[in-house]
Amino acid sequence: MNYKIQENYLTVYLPKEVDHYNAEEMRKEADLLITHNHIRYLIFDFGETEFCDSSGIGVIMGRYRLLNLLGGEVWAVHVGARMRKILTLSGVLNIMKIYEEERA
Amino acid sequence: MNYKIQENYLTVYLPKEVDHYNAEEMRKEADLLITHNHIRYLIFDFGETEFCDSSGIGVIMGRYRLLNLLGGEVWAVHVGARMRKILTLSGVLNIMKIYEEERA
Amino acid sequence: MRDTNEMTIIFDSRPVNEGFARVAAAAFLTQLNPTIEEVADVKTAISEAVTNAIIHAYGNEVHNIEIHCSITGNLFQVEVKDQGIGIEDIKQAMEPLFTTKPEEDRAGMGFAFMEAFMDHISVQSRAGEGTLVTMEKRIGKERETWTTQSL
Amino acid sequence: MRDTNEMTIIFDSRPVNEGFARVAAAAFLTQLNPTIEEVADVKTAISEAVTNAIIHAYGNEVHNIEIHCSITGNLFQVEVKDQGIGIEDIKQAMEPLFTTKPEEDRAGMGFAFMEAFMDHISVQSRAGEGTLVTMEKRIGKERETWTTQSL
Ligand SMILES: Nc1ncnc2c1ncn2[C@@H]1O[C@H](COP(=O)(O)OP(=O)(O)O)[C@@H](O)[C@H]1O
Ligand SMILES: Nc1ncnc2c1ncn2[C@@H]1O[C@H](COP(=O)(O)OP(=O)(O)O)[C@@H](O)[C@H]1O
Repeated sequence: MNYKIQENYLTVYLPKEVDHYNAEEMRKEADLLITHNHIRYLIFDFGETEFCDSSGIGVIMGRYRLLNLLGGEVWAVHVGARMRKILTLSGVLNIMKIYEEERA
Repeated sequence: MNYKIQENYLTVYLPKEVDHYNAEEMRKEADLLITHNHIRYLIFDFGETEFCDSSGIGVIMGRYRLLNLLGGEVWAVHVGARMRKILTLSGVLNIMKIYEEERA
Repeated sequence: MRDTNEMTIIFDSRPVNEGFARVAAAAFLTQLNPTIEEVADVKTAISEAVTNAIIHAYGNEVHNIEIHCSITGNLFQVEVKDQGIGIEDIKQAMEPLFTTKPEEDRAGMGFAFMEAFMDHISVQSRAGEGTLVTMEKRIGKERETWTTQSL
Repeated sequence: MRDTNEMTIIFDSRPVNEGFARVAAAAFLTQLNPTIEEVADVKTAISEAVTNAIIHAYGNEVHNIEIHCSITGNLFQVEVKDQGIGIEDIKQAMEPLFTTKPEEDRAGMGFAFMEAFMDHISVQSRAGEGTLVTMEKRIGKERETWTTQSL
């Protein structure tokens, strides 16, 4: 899993294809990093992501639950049209905000 | 099939994948063009070609036979490493010359 | 039968094969000249059904999953079949957010995605005997509409 | 069996499926992390065997072609099977430039390509009963050598 930690921010760079096969590793590694590094802000970077099924949504929801317990937040960046459709459809946009670079 | 005719030169731009499925159409169309346009020089342009199996070799050999009867020649341009391997292996480099742009 | 092109793939229910299954189906779909969006829709739906067979039907044991695809005109049909534990209450299973494996971070959105991305889905299942998910999608609907409108 | 990953694809012997067959096999091969060259080798070999089944075995009638792939360690094995006319003289058929369909511009290089691009090939066939082509390739040979040398 590719990631970056800055203070209490963890950025996870999601792979080209997010499915159950690679979601397994991601959720375990992310949880370790979150609990060991006092993470409060988790940022999912979809810049490279071309494919994502509901296993990816499960990873986001699970991390949201953990961050929520810790009083933190979950964000998404570099969300293309396809990912936006999937995030909208699954309702996770109610718990995770999209960071729009253009407006920043 | 993409092609270009200039005087008695016919350039055939081969597709991304050359297999039996698309070779069929190519050989028929090429033969019509050759006989109707007094073609003497046939140039196979491999610039876009990423895949080629022995059906592609069959197309080249067949066109060589026709051009040879007509007193013409067959050339290849934009030959990458993979295509060069396939052309060498099949022996067609004995009947078709590669036009090397660097040396031109 | 004359105009129907068909293929079947049978493979081990290993997570590493999830990618293989959807790429194989997408490669078969290519002949309908689908848009990138249509390919993504079909890949997602198949990925959902295959993942369910791996984790729910077989509980991560290695058994066979069978996918049958057929193309008739512009209609793409796909069946995903397992011989796993089956589903007791299909209606409940298909409700969004319903999952029997929340501890594995399942979102309960698998069937919802299949419904959203395909035109039609039907599920046949019997506890202890396995599950058959059948899905359909017409390819090139937007192009058709566009052609008709432009006349 | 434990460490072997397997898949089978069965499809109509239509030319449009040549591309599907080699892409499906390449997608399965991905898990061995092959080089682009190794993928191209396998795709070419499978394309040859599938094309032969379509044009020689079935003479362009539509019947089933079956491909079985397995991965054990870094060994990729593939079988391409038809129930077509079969081959009378296998030794002669495998000679470079030998073809029974010169009028269709066959180069007679199909078996030569399979031999060149795979590590091993064996052909079982009987006139009237069909043909089974089995091929093997070890993936990552160059990397292995390189690792050994660098020690
Ligand atoms: N092939 C299957 N075999 C057995 N049970 C299944 C199968 N597919 C789905 N289910 C059941 O239906 C439920 C809902 O499935 P789904 O909507 O895909 O969500 P999820 O996979 O996230 O649980 C699963 O939790 C499981 O109990
Ligand atoms: N699956 C098959 N069924 C029947 N005959 C076959 C099959 N594969 C190959 N052959 C025979 O072997 C010959 C040589 O095959 P190959 O080297 O692939 O060259 P080509 O396909 O160009 O003819 C073919 O012309 C055909 O007579």
